[in-house]
Amino acid sequence: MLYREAGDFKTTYRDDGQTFPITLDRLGYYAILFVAVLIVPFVINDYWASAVLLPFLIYAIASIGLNILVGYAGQVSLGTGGFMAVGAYAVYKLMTAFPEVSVVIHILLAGGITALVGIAFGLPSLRIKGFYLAVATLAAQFFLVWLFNKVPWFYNYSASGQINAPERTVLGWAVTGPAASPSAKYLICLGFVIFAAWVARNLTRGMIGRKWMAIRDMDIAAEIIGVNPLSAKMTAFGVSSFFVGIAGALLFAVYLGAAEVTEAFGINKSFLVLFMVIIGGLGSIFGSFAGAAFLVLLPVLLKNVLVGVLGWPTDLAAHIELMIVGALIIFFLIVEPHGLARLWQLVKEKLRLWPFPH
Amino acid sequence: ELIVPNLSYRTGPYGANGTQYADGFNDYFTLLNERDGGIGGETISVPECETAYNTEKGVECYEATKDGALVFNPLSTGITYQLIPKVGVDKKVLYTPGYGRTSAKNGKVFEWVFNAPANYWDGASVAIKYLLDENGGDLNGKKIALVYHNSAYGKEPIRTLQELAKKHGFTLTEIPVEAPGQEQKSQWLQIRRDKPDYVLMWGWGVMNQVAIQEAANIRFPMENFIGIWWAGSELDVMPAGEGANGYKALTFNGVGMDYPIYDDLKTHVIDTGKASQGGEHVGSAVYSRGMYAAVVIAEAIRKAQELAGTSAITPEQLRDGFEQLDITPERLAEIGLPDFGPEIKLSCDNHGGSGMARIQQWDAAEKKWNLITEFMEPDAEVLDPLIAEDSAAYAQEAGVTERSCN
Amino acid sequence: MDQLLYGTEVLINGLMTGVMYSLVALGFVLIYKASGVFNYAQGVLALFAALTLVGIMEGQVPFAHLINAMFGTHIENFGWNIPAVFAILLTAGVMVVLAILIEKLVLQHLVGQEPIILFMATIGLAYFLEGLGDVMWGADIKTLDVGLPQGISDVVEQTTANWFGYGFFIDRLDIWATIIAALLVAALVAFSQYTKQGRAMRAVADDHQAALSVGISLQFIWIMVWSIAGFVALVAGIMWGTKSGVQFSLSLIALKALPVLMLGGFTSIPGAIVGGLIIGVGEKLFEFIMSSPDLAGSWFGFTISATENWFAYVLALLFLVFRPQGLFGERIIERV
Amino acid sequence: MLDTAAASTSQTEALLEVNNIEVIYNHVILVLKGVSLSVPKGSITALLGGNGAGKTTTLKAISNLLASERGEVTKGSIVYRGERVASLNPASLVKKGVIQVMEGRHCFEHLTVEENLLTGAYTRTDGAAAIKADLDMVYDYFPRLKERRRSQAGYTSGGEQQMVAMGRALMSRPETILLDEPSMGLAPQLVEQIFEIVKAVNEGEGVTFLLAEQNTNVALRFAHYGYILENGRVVMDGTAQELRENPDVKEFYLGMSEEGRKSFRDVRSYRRRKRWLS
Amino acid sequence: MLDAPAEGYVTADGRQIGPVVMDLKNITLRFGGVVAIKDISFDIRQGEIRAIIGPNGAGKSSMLNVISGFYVPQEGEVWFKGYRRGPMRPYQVARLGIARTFQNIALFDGMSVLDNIMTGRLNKTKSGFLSQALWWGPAEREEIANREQVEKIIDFLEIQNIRKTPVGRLPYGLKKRVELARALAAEPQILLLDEPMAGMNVEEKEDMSRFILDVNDEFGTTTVLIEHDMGVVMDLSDRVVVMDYGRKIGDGTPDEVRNNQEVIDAYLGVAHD
Ligand SMILES: Nc1ncnc2c1ncn2[C@@H]1O[C@H](COP(=O)(O)OP(=O)(O)OP(=O)(O)O)[C@@H](O)[C@H]1O
Ligand SMILES: Nc1ncnc2c1ncn2[C@@H]1O[C@H](COP(=O)(O)OP(=O)(O)OP(=O)(O)O)[C@@H](O)[C@H]1O
Ligand SMILES: [Mg+2]
Ligand SMILES: [Mg+2]
Repeated sequence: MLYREAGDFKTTYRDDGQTFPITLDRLGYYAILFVAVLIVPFVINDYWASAVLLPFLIYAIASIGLNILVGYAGQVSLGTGGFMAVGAYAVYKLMTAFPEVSVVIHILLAGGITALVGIAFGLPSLRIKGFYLAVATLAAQFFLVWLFNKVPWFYNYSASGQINAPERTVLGWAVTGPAASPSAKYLICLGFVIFAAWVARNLTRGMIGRKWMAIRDMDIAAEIIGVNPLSAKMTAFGVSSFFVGIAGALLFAVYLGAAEVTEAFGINKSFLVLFMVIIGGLGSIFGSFAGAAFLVLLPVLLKNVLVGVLGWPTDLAAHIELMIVGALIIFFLIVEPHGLARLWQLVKEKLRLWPFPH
Repeated sequence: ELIVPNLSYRTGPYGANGTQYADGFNDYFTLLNERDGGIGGETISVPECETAYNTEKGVECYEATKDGALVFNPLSTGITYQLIPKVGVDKKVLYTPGYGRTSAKNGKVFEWVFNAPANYWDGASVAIKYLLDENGGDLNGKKIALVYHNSAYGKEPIRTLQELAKKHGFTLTEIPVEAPGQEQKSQWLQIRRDKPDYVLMWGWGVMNQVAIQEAANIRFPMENFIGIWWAGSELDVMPAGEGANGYKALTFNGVGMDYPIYDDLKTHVIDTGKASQGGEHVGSAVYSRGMYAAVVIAEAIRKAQELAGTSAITPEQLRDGFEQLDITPERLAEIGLPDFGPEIKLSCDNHGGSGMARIQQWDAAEKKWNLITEFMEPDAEVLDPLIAEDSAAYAQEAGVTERSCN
Repeated sequence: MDQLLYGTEVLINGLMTGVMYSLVALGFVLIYKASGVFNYAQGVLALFAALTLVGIMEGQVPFAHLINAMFGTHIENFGWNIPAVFAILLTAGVMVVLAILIEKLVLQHLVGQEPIILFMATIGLAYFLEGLGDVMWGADIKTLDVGLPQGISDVVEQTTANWFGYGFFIDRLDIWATIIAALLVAALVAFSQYTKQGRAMRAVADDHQAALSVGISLQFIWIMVWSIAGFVALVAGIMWGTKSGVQFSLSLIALKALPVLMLGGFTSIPGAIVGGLIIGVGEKLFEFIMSSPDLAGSWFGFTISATENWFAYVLALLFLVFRPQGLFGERIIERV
Repeated sequence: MLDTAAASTSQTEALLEVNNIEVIYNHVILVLKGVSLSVPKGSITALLGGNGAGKTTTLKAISNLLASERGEVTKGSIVYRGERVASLNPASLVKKGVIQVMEGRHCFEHLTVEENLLTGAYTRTDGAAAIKADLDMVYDYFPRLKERRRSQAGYTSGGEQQMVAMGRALMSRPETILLDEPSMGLAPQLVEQIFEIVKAVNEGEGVTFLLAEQNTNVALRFAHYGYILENGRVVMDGTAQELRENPDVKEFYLGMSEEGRKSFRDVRSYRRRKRWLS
Repeated sequence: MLDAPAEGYVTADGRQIGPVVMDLKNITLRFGGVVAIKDISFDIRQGEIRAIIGPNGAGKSSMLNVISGFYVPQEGEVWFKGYRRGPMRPYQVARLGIARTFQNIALFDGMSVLDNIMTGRLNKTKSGFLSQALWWGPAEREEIANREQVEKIIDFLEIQNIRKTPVGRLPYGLKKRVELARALAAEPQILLLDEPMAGMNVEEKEDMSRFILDVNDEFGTTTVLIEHDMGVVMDLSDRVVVMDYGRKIGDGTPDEVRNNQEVIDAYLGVAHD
């Protein structure tokens, strides 16, 4: 019995309701937090930061956001790219308009603005359901991208329509702009990730989360037992877009440094984040992390193996990489449709029984 | 060993073009390594990294290949914008021939970026110059339509063309096409109604093929249809078949196989099986452009070695090499590419060269491009203030102080 | 007056474009109807079919690039040219094989899963097929010519010029597309409404388990529909490939088909056509009006352009607000 | 007890034989822990037991529908007419004459009532006339369905759906019907009627029935033989007669005590003498 | 007994039945051509157990849906506690204190039993969005208070051992019990039960009956019950409405209904003991 739950009794409901009720889990969680905050920043380099860690952290936030909407509230959205763009452009406008205000506040405000936009585009969800809604959210995706491309005010009338993140500091450390060190960028993203995960966890374990899940599982029954579908869906769209907006803001300001809306926030982004959520596990915050890690790491890993180790020509490698990614997605869906999170849970269940088969 | 990463894209919507370009780029360095043992005794290593024309993968590729690298050529305006601030900090050269940020021509602001021999504004100006020549120097009252990819890339020439329209008295209609651009019926119906005298096109990928097909469909006179160099490959015209005959495009490099260098390429690279992708695309328009980019980089390296007195140069030294680069027609002939490109003479404040370009025209029967003009100069009078203005804006936004070039 | 004529021309062309969208949308509808699977891979299927068709017609060696890279050989071409008709038949055969493989390797293992999981699986499939298409046939842009006419129809132009003093533009390819689409739709409607297989297909879409329990072989139904959808994709691939060359971007036409679907209803074959027509006309007219200085310019004082990508979706969205199941979709059953 | 049961049924030919099967869901949840039963040809066999005993699971194991619920038979075998079921897919099992009426109705919501019934005839090859005749037969059994034949099944009432499910199974002219809780949600006289139909079909056409039922009362009146499942195990079996008379069965499943049926209102404490805190 | 005094009365076994809380007047409900309910009126008294019976498709569930606001009748009025209820969304009806269970179980499959039951306490939760997001004092306190209530119900219905199981995995009968628990968690004034005992064996039905009676006794909860098991209906209910294809064909005490010839013909088949 490697992993045990038995004997881990709770004597209060507060204990029972905590995030990691099992001691072993809790210890693991603290260990990861310790490494992430106190060790990684000192060993991080440019490559690890930009190729792996920053995208992982930023996409984790976006996945948490989308997971709230899709995984918890059951509203499938393909507008993530567009909402990330809102976050990015909002933070850009704020950063350039109010240079003296802290960028952290800008990012939070950008999230807030995105939340409002998300709510506006979420309104049709009251009538439209399932895939119809999914396709309808593409309207948001395409419209927003077009808007940011079209209206010069959004990109401060720059000749090419690109936006560039100016340098901003937090506690004297540059976190945006080319001079920002990898560890500063990493730490600010990490901060937002922890914040996002914590808030998401709080919301999903409480009554709001239950309303969302009720709407997801059976919206009519939910309404009959007293869930107001309007407020449940709109809070889901709002919270989800808030996180997605923060992710968009970080992606632009901290990670990329410059962006063009059609390229950086196209429909592929929407699919990518949705993939993370589904591969990771719908309705699981851990799953959001797992999904983000999987889809950020997998291509990098494949590329390094196929090109670096096997020495294949890059184009062949790239095409085969597509095939492998596609095949792996299918494979994972077949093995465990409920995602990596469920797989992890099953492993734990197996471990609990170990060495007995059931 | 000198490292010149090749941030290429061989997949995705623009993969077909990216492949040809990357092949040309690789093959030229392979030729130098095989034939001359590299440059100045240093072999050139060209690690390739697939960006899929995607900015994030571009950044990853940049970071992955950064160590020891001298110069980057990402062939994507989006990735270029990403890298411009980064190369300043990392001190790497960014070479973006015929794409990227136009105002990077101003070396005082963009210390590490070079975009010789020509940029989009040059292209726009040369196209108008050509039309002026065709019309006896007068475009007054003419209607010119610009069909463009609705992105940073496509929007680049608008400012210039507007200025030129003021100057020469033609009217400019802007017709954006949303990427990817498979469906352009509205745009071409509009052209059919408006009957512009000329159509200019800033397109990329499938947009080009469809535009050329639609132009043929409405029987727009192909000789009045001029594309930027990225809308001037065989790939763009072939699907329209006969209909594309007479279509014109700008180019800043020679086309076709009538250059001595191809003999060397054949003996040293293609026949030895070392060609990138088996040499399928040798001689195509985009291949030639990739090769040309490699030629310029190689020349800059040569120059830098000369200046630094060492063969193992650093990126700083390469920058100096670029800034003193002078590719004369004689030198081009020596390389085996006579009249292949314009003369390139760069300096500390001019990172963009002369901006000359020429026109090529498609012959559908022969399935080849013919060069129909000599290199033409852009209109510096119009362009210089624009460049000054845009680079100043960037300098202010990014907090860069202009360096002095004396 | 001129604006009216132009508007009419735009409208007619919008209808034609709509038909082209419908060709892609049809494939979606079939698969959705039969399995409740929202098949994102339909666009890639069209690309794959077109690539295969060109490859077969031109006698390309499949996987040549891979083989060459692995064995250092230089094979490219079998050196034969196959007439279009045979090539189309052969390609249809390939699509059947593909359908069988998809069923065996993917769908079979996902019986009874939630729709979104199946949807994701088809996106995985799209990636896979995209890579496979590239590896098999190369990433070049290929010219496809199966003998369909292209370009302005002189007959129409002259007749209308005689009538209205303004010759309308209609692409002959579009006329063909319309004819083919009409035939396809008639055949498919008859199939799904009036045959036993068609009924079984709809049953499967409702409830996998129950379908199994009455002895409907999911395997058979799925192979059947995916084959038909593959064939529809081939038709769409031919049409679009003739227009723009066969290349990666062909797979993106799926995005143009989605609003069509949404508007027509995911489950309705006639809906795919009507939806296509509405979307085609709507987006073209909107673009025409909004980008014309004489219309929007004089009405609102500004013009906007390049609206087609989003307008189709917004239009469909508006329709959905009033009919959440699309114009012809099956009513969404809401009961407790 | 098991042995004697086997002995008593072995006189008639066993059509369906379930030998000691074990079923696991999701690779971890062990639900059936060795269930064996045998269904003689032409009989009505009842599977009784409380909630969660594993009746549905047993039926699904037989009709091979577990796979789509992430369940699998990990031990034991199921043999139908001498052939192992595991090697057949559900569709060919239907062709062989085994059809299941699933718990919870599972109608095709978007199909009309009539189309639902016709899907039942999917595997039949004996021509449209025969199918039409059977359709009329089903409408005879359930006149209510005839009235609602053009409505989408999703909009019919719970009981109507149950009739559709039953009718659909009859439409396939099966040799064996696995019935999962046929009486659930049906009005009393309809329950009676459904069982009458079961009996009629059984006697008239020799169709074998294996039915899972909570309504022990009715089930034991019509069945020939019964198995009682608890917790994934067969705890008792015997002829319907024997079971009806068994005092435990009487008490726990038929709700009878020595004094006869008790009023539900008079059940003052819980059967299993559980206490609740409040 | 139908003309019982307005202010209520005491039953034989000593329970207090109050005045009319809900009065349904001339309800008619149509779906296209199908008339599910045809001009039906009846009332529900405080604290009583009111059964609705009738053949399949008679319109019983539809009636419940009308009461809980999911179907809006074309004609007729619903009076609740002396006020005429205006057009209301179902969640607003729920806030009035009407909770229900469903014929085709409508549990939230993706959630655990505990969470399902906790959703019942939805309308008893007051803490705001921010406080929940940050898990501030009130949110946590309220959560714990809700949990205590829910645990009582869990104990009461004896489902302690499945507390954390996802409901999707539960067998049918337990699901029904969880649904009841969810409805109870709302501390409703009126509890609507749609075939709570379908798919149960006698023993389980006895348990269920016990729960229903205890809830009624303990909290005085008014209960509307649809059930096909006549034994249960006759034993538990105070008054019974009989529907037949949209019409009301009987209304009265179990004994009255049992001996009503029309009811026997339409529904019971044989006279039940
Ligand atoms: N898909 C599933 N995944 C996990 N466990 C399951 C699944 N389906 C059923 N079970 C479990 O298997 C056990 C037996 O369930 P089953 O449905 O066979 O019981 P049953 O006898 O039919 O009960 P009922 O009379 O309530 O229908 C139950 O404990 C249930 O929790
Ligand atoms: N949303 C709806 N649309 C169309 N018809 C409906 C709808 N809801 C119910 N009906 C019809 O109304 C009638 C009454 O249905 P209801 O569900 O109320 O019956 P019931 O009395 O509950 O029957 P059962 O005992 O079988 O559950 C049925 O014929 C049903 O088909
Ligand atoms: Mg069961
Ligand atoms: Mg009912």
